[in-house]
Amino acid sequence: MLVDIAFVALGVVAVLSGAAVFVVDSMARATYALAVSFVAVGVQVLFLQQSYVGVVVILMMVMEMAVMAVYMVMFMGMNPALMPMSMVHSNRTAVATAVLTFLLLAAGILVVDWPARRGSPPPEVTEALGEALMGPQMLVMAVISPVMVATIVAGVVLAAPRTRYDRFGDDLRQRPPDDPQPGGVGR
Amino acid sequence: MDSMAMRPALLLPEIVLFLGALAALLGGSFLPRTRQWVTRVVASAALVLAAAMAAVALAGPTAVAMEGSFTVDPSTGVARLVATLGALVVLALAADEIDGSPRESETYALLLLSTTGTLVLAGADDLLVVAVGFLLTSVPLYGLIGITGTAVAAEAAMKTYLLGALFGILLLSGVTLLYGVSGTTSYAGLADPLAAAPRAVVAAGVVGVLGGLLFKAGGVPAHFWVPDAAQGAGGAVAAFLTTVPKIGAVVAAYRLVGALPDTLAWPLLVGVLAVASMTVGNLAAYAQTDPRRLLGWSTVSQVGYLLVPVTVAGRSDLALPSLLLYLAGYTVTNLAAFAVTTAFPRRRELSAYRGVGRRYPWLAAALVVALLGLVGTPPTAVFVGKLTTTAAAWDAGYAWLAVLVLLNTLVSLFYYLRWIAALYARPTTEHPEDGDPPAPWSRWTAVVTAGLSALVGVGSGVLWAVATA
Amino acid sequence: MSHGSAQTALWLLVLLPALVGAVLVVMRPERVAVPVSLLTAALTAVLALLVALSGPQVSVPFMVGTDLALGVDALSALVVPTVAVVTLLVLVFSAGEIGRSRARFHGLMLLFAAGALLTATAQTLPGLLLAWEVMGATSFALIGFWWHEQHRVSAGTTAFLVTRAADVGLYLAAGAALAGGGGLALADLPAASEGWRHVLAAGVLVAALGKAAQLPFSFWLSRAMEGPSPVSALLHSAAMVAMGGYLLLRTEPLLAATGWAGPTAAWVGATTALLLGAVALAQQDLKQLLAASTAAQLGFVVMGAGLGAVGGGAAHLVAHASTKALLFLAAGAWLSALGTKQLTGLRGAARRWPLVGVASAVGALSLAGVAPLALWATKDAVLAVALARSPWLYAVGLAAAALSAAYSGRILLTVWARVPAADRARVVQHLDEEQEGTRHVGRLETLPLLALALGALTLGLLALPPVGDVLARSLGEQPVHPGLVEMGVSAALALAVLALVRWRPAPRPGWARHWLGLELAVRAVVVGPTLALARALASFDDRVLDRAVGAAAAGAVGVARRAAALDDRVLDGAVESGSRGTTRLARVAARADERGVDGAVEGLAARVRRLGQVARRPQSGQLHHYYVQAVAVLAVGVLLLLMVR
Amino acid sequence: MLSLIVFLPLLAAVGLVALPRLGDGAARWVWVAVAAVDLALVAAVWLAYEPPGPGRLAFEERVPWIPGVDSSYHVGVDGLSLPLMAMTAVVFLACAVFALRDDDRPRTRAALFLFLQSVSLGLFAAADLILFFLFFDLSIVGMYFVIAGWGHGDRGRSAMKFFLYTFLGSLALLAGFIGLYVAAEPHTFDMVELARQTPLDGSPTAGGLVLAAILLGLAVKTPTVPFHTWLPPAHTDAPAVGSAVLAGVLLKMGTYGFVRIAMPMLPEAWRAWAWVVVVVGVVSVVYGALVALAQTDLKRMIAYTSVNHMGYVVLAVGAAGIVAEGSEQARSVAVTGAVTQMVSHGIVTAALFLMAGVVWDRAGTYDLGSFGGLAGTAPRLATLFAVGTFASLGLPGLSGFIAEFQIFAGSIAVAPVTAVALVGILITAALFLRALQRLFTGPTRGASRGFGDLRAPELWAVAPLLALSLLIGVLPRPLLGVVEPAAEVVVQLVGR
Amino acid sequence: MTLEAALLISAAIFSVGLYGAISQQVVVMVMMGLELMINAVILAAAACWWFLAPGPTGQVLLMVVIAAMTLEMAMGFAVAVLLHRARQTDMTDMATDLSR
Repeated sequence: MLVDIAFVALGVVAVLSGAAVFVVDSMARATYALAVSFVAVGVQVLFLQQSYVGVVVILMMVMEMAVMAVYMVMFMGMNPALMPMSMVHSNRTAVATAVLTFLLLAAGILVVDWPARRGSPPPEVTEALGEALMGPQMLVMAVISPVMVATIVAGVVLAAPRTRYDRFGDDLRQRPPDDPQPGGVGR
Repeated sequence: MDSMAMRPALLLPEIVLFLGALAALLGGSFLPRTRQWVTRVVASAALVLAAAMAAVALAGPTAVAMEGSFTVDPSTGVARLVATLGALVVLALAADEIDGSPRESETYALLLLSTTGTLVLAGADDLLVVAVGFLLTSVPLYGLIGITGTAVAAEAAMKTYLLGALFGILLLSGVTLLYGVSGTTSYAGLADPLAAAPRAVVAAGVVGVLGGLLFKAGGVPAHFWVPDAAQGAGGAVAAFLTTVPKIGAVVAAYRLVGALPDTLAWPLLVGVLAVASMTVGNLAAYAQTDPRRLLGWSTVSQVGYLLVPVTVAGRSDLALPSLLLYLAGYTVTNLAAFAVTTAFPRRRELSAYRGVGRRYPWLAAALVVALLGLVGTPPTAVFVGKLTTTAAAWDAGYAWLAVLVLLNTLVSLFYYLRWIAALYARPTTEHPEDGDPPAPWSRWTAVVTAGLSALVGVGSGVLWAVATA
Repeated sequence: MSHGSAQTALWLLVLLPALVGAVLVVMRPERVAVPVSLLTAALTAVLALLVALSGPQVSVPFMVGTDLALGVDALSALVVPTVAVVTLLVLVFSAGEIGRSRARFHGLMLLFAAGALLTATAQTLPGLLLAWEVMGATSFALIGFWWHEQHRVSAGTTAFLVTRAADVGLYLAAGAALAGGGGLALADLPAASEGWRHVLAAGVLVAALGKAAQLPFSFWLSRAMEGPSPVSALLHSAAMVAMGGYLLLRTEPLLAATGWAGPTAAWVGATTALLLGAVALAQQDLKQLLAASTAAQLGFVVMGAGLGAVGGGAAHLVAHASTKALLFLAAGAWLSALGTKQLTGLRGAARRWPLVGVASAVGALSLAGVAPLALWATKDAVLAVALARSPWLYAVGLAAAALSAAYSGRILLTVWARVPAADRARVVQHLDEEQEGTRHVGRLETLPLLALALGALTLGLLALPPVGDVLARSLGEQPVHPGLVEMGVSAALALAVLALVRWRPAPRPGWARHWLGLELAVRAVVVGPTLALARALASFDDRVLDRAVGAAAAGAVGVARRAAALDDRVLDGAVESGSRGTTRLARVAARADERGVDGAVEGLAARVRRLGQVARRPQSGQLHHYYVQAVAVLAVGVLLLLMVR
Repeated sequence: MLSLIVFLPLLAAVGLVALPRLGDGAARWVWVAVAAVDLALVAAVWLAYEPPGPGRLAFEERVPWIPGVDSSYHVGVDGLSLPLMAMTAVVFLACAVFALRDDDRPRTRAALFLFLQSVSLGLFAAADLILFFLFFDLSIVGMYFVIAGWGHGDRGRSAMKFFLYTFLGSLALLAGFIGLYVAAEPHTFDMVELARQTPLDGSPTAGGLVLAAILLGLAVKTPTVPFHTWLPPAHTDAPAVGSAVLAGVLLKMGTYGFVRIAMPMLPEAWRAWAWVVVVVGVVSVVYGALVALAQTDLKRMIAYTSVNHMGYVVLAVGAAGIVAEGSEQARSVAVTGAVTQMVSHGIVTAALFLMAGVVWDRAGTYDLGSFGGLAGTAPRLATLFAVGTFASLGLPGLSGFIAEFQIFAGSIAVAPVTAVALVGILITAALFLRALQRLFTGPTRGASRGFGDLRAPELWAVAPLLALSLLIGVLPRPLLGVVEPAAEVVVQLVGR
Repeated sequence: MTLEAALLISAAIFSVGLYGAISQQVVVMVMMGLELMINAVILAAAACWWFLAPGPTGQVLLMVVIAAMTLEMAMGFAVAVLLHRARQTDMTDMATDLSR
């Protein structure tokens, strides 16, 4: 019972903090609200016996939100992150869409005759995950790795304005590199 | 045959491509800017090798790898061949456009990674593999689109990314729902539990997954990024993103609907989306003045045609071979059209093509073949594809779909003809770039691919035999 | 003469003039044209006599399962030499008369003669129709021979179109013959099944009446007088017009087999003879007079065919050919010499060139029906049968005969008149009004006249007992001898009318002066409305039909707008009331309709462009619009899957 | 043999394109030579031809193409296709000769026309629906470039209209083909097999719909009222040789489809809808003639007479579907007439359009009112034009008569009401005579002054065509002997 | 703790995220909306695993979802930076050169 109450309470927290993301008046606060929402869900996942995944979610989101906050301040030069602001369009449509979506989903969730549970959770959840990753689902994880490579490459390509040829010259022989601000190890 | 074995050797083409991407990436970082063509050679070699392996695998029997999550059958084989060869053609186009650009090797790496994703999608026999395949195809695309760093490229990348993210989430939601009610993600075990599961959940899940695949394919309602990306990205990249990822997505969609139970009217849904795609694409293409944007819209409509055999999957023997044939024909034809635009990178208005017919008859002829091919004029490959897909639709009792395909073909004629008409119109003096000679690699690529598109049509019997093997 | 050579002769009879004519027309060898043409015509005449004597049959496979069969039987044995000889004589005359474009003229004349000869010998319907229309086409070319003058060409056009309108009957007949099962050979036509036989007869009748310038088609003959005189002499007396009568004679069994076609033909013939006689009487222009007279005389032939008096009809045909060719040639001779064909201007012309005058007098007397000249006997042969059949018909025929005596008398009196000094100025005033007169009639022109006069003098024998009986028997009918009383009555009537005319000039009925107003009527009733209809349809074609496609597209635009309206609603999140939507749809449809009417078929492209604008509206460039649309479409997709099982 | 005939021009075209060194003059002569050789080959086939009998083709060749849908490269001839192939070869040779003096990009044009020749011959030889469609569509493409590239006036627009309109037709046709394919068991696109199976017999609705699609496609190409509106602008703005090919050869593709596809493969539906076809035919005949009568533009006028002439064909094939006891002979006569009309119209109209091209070349206008007395300045043109018009209006002794006589005799015998269409021959006569009169007679005036008569290439292009028409008109047996057995087979197939 | 409760919460989070994705102008804020949606998917996946099919595949699914979230966000930042650099804007509305 207590577990139920806690679970629902966490859910309410997750929803409300999620909503807060778009209500609070600065980006930094929005970031934190999002983090709260994630943490709440992460705890819920823990409730659902997925300790490993739950922890991963929590840790990852805290880190990510920290990055995001820094990013807000650093890259968005005008520094809107700390200033109250509202940048919203088509608010009515958005509200309508969201509400409709929710009603549709909720109706479905409540009306559907959910099937009974198939099987029972393995005794060692995390171990089972590991075995699945090394077994039937190996391909999935194997593909995730090129995706990560791709993300790194693509992210750098998009984000970095300067290439190695800007730094080291067309033949990569220019030393020291031509950087706008000197830095790095040993400088 | 032991279906529960790993057999990673069956995934050799994908592995080769991934390794090729890494090699290109690493090699590029040690090469002077003007000698990055070496990485192009490396990438080409990887593609050729992968194609060869795919061909070998195609000759072999159908097999499943990675404990049933990946199938190597004729569909995979044809998709692998077409995708790798298509990517090879894109590399040829890139030889003009980005030769010596600072991001050249990264571009090749991303191209190869995305191609790998397409192959994964094409062979995926498991919802989770579809999900990761989706990611692997999409993520490099965002990078490729924005790689030139221009304002329009940035905008196109932003839109593609945001749409991709949304549809990725929908895809994952769909997978979650389907997994929830069936307890598995493997196609092999999906049909029976789904037939017994609550229809609403299955419907929502299928729509989610299908939505994701439609994003990759560029069909309605996830088509918004296609014309933007085609216009905003570089020529070679535009050629790539309107062609290669589709191959995997459409084949994946075909596999997906094959695993669905008959309790759901999914053929109707796919059919309606197909019609929506072809109609919206054709109508919207009508008034375009930028050739690449026009081609972008045209691919939206082509996806509509490609979805026709998906609609009738399992209901007509013609469905699968016609799909593969259409894919092959479409790929080569669309690449030919894009090759012409990369041959004239500065002609970004249809009117700028005035007089090309007289000055560069071969290139103009290639474009004519490509455009008429896209219309579906015999004997080009797309015609055979369109014919057989239409026949398949009719054969399966979807005569209305066949009729709509033909009607849409008529509408499409308008805008393709506008371009052709411009080619042979008298040149005007207002376009100073008229003096630009066409880029050599693109030029020959255009001619070769256009010829190939006719050849594939004429030799479609052979391809058909392969596809039905 | 062997069988084979007779057959060759029959082929040559048609092919020789045709080939030579074609060569002359195409190659235009002006220098040798006349000798070649005369030689050909002479050879043709010889061949005609040969085949008339030997009566060969030939055929080659043609079409519709029938042959192109040629044959000479008694009837054609009579007609073929007539045509060939008259052709020769007319060409001889033309050698003197026609000075320019001789090759073309002689070539066309020979082509025409070939057509006429083929008509006369044709044994099957396709072959007949072939020859029939070739005659029509060459007549167009010959009437409009002097093409520098538009009115002559349009006269040719009129002649061709009117006769072709009647020819439609032969096409109809061909269909009927095919359906009737009797076959397309002329001899087999009566064997057609009951219903089709009537159609067949009607078709043949119409075609023949058209060619023979019977009512109501007569007016084309008036216009045809724009052509050169030798053309009139051949086409409008001996050959083409006569072929109309000939066709009816040839298909007499068919007419008889229907029960109604024969009497109809007889009455049409009689009426034409009467009314066109009156028309002839009213003419002031010699050629017009002769033309009307031709139609009237052919009326007797048609009457004969309708009554089953083939022998009499054929004899009248031949005799009339000779007589009328003579008169036309005389008129032509005077026209080229004096430059006029008005009777007033021709007063006393016969006295100036007595040889021509005498010959023409013989012709006119024959035409008047004076005994014992040709037309007297032949006409009576027809009238005798008429009397046996119906006194009314006989009465009409007799009245017509009286009219022919009256107009012949006018000709005679005019050309032989002594012109008083007081009137001389009025006569001279007419000279050279038509063309520059040569004041000369050469020997080439005179000789044919004399030959033809001989015919006009003697051909009556064909209808009189010894020869006439042979002819009748060879045609397979019982010889009918007009009673002496009747012959006497008709001869007396002719003389009386002549005397009357001498004593008191014949009246010139005003109502008949313009050929009964037939041409005007046709122009008003047929030509005008057709042209108006054609113009109306042409503008319909340009303005409406061409744009209908666009209108269809407009409908699609309406649908698309409706779809777009739905789209807007999704975007705005507002729900419009159903009634508003309906009125909006109606408005859209109305607008589309307007566009459909004023657009062009090319507007299809414009409309698709408009549709394209609709289709591109969702592509707003605003990402959040995309999101809403995508989610909405997918939600609809889910609902679709749920709704449809 | 047939493949050689079909692809020889295409090979030559590729050669012309691939060898830009070849001068313009050489290109022209290559065109003439290839067209002549092709004609000789067709003549050889004609000489060796024996009627193959029902359900068969002569000179058959068959290679699998797309075995999956049972479509093959299947060619063959019979009495319906052989005359049309011969006519096609003749018309293209005439065009080649005609263009000898024309120096507007001759190399490309020669290649384009050789391509068109291949396509046209291929269409008539095709015995597979997809192959047929392939050539059908390519003919549109080729003609589009001819009009857009070498036309005059508002050519771009006319060409576009032509393309769109006829492409619509071709798509309808394709829909019909697919319908036939799907209905056949086993599925096939083979014409011979489909004619044997008649897959849609017994399902009137489906049969009717498929027939409607096929008829729509063919009606647009033919064209019949009310689908003809692309024709006048296309002709008016096309070059002379283009018009000649368009009217002479391409229009026949539509009418040929009636006898080759619609009638044998859908006999039941054809019989059911024969009256509709007859009505369309009659309306086309009368309407086409009347609208032509009102034209003041020479080329538009000839174009509309094509509507009229094709109307006769439609009328005849429609009548052939009205099956009654004992009407086989009449229906076969009608079909024979229809095929003869296709050949005759091809030859004659090509000649007329070539001469219209001469008029444009000299005077730069087609307006009948601008001329007068041309017979004085251009006697050769006058003679040949007169012969052409007479041939066109169906004067006996020329090919048009043979065709029209049979069409009328057969149709009237089957359906007497078709006699209404006889008005057509009258109006055609009127309009052609009016045109002759306005162009050639009267005093020489306006654009007729200084008008140069036919030059040798023009003469040698036009005169043989008309001579051929004359030959058919006088000696129709060689042609009819080939057509008649095939027509009987068609009638028999429709009657089953 | 029932499936329905968990899914309802998930649906609520999803809807909030959707609202954000649609209504926000700034790219990063749109991304936050998307993250919330992924958050909802995580919860749904966990719930489905626990209540419906507690097999190992479900956990892998969760892993994939988390990985996807991370990767997508990384790309998102890169795209935002690019947009900012190329167009001096971080708002989706201000990048509408490509339309129609």
